[in-house]
Amino acid sequence: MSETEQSLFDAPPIAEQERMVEAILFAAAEPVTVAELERRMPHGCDPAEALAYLRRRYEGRGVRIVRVGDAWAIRTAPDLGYLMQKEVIEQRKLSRAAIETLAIIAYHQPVTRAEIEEIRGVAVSRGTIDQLLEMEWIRFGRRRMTPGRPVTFVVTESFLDHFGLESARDLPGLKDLRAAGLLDSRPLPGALATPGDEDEASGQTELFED
Amino acid sequence: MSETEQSLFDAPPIAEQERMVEAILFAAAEPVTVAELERRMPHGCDPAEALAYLRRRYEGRGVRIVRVGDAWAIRTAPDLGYLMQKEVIEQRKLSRAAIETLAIIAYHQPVTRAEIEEIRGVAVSRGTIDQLLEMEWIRFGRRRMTPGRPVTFVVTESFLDHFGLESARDLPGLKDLRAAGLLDSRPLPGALATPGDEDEASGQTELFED
Amino acid sequence: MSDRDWIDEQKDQSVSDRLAAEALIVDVDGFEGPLDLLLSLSRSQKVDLRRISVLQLAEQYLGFVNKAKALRIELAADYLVMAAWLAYLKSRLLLPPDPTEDGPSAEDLAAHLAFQLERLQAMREVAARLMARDQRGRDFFVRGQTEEVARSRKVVYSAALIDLMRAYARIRTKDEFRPFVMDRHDVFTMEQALDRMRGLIGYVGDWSDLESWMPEGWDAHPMRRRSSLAAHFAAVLEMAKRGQIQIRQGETFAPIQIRRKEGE
Repeated sequence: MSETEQSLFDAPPIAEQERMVEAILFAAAEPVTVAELERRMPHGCDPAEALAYLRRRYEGRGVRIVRVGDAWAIRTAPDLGYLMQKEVIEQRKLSRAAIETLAIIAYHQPVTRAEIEEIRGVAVSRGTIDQLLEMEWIRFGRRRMTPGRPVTFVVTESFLDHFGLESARDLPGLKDLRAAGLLDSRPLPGALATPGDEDEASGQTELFED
Repeated sequence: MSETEQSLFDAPPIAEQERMVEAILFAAAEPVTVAELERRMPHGCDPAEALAYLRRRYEGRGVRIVRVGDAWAIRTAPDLGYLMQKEVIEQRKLSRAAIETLAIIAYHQPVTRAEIEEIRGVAVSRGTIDQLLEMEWIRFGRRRMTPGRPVTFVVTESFLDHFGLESARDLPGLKDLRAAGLLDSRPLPGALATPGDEDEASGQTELFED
Repeated sequence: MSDRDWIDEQKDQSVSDRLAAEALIVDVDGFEGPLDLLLSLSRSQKVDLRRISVLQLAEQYLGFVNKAKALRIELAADYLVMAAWLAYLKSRLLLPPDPTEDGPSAEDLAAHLAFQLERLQAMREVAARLMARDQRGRDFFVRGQTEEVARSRKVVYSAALIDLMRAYARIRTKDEFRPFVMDRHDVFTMEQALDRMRGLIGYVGDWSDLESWMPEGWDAHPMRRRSSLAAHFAAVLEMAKRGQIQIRQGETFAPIQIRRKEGE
């Protein structure tokens, strides 16, 4: 209201008009003509003059005020065009061996290679582990305090990120898998502890909370 | 070898880095994280410092550099909103239940559905939660480590962006509510204390107090 | 409703509001549950929620429920549950405290109800303040013309959570059929030991330690050694019972020795 009243008497100061043009050009979905600026700004404004100031202000900046036909727009400075590149990511599915290995690490971490092989019932190739390490979905955990002090594997932050998990504890448990129809038979007596079991929870505590 | 490379690609001067950040932020509608800036800018750049300069430069202008959680964006100055009728997006009208549920999630997060219901004294309809999830104003947080491991809800970055908040700590009146004890989880006297209480306290600490 | 409206509404409470509160009776649908109704009723007391008279509030609520009944308005179950609880609370508040009774005092219960109302009220207020903030797309705006970001290719291997769950389910399901194969890896059964010893017994002419008859490869791993020893011990007991061999042990924990029974 007060803006309208003010405009009846005199136009806002030119610095204020410059702000207006800046905001309008920024938010507009397409280039804006001076006539359109005039329609949108309070009565008595001089968008052409405000534009000239704004143009000067953006000289040498990361973006510029450019003329497109008879309209105006904000555009990236041409010398910075290379920043507008993003690596596009071609997604490829992980191999079955890799995803199974990853699943075992996620559910049983920290876990040694021998344990992974025991759970999968198949040898784990060096390449599979390397691939997961390289993707930064797994990393080395603490060494197991058993003979040979084997290294263990744990999942990383970027693994959690990728799968939209806040922590490995949020992985669906066996119960959830069964409810989702992904697992159909009865639990295996004496099976390895699954996430959610007290046992494992304490193991994970060690991992995540220190 | 790497030393030679280093000297060949010295970080650009800070003024130049500021231009880069400016260009990248101008080009994006959604907030850009510092990590993303770092990925896109030449090696050795310090986007956080460049951002600080840029922010100061835009003080009082028609557009502002704003912080949204861990990310940054350019937004028009709110006092110029009246010029943007053309850009106004028809907003879906939220029901009173949805607004209250949203506020409860924002102020009590992470919060379970049962807790929302306890505060409102009424069941939360599936549709309300769905709507807020769909708008991407809330998302699932960690599961509560209590029996049943209920899921929790937290607000998103897009919620912060929508309401112009730098972080959930900046919610209006948050401090007063906490000081008045109105964010405490206080069970009905005589009811068994739920084991979730500890957890909740620490969850909130994590979110708001560090 | 903005902040302002809220405050105004609080201030403007008058007789007409009280009349409006009476009119609540015909509009139960307008309430989001009993707590919401209680909060509305509490406004007629025109005091800070912290000083509210819960007793008076309970009476108002019960009055409301009675009127609804008189008007044959069907109340949802949770309204009736609240009514029952408030009736109980009211009686406890009116009677002198019973020192023999365990559990929370009526005052504690009343204080908790007041806390719940205050909290709900506070949430309503901050919800209003939140909605009164400048909002994206209404008061401030994002870049209208975003710039295309050119794309260069990079291969990244990915998997969805569902793949991970399926893989894990696959392994675990396989597990459930495995005990018959896998778990016997380290188990030597008595039947196996019997078969084996039957073939070997012809060579056991003189007393020899049972342990020297363990199959190859079963003495290195402790679990396997224990299993095969137990199986062979059981097998030789069985054979002794059948009169095929003889067993002896010099003393406790001394080596167990076997030999073929003469005449076999």
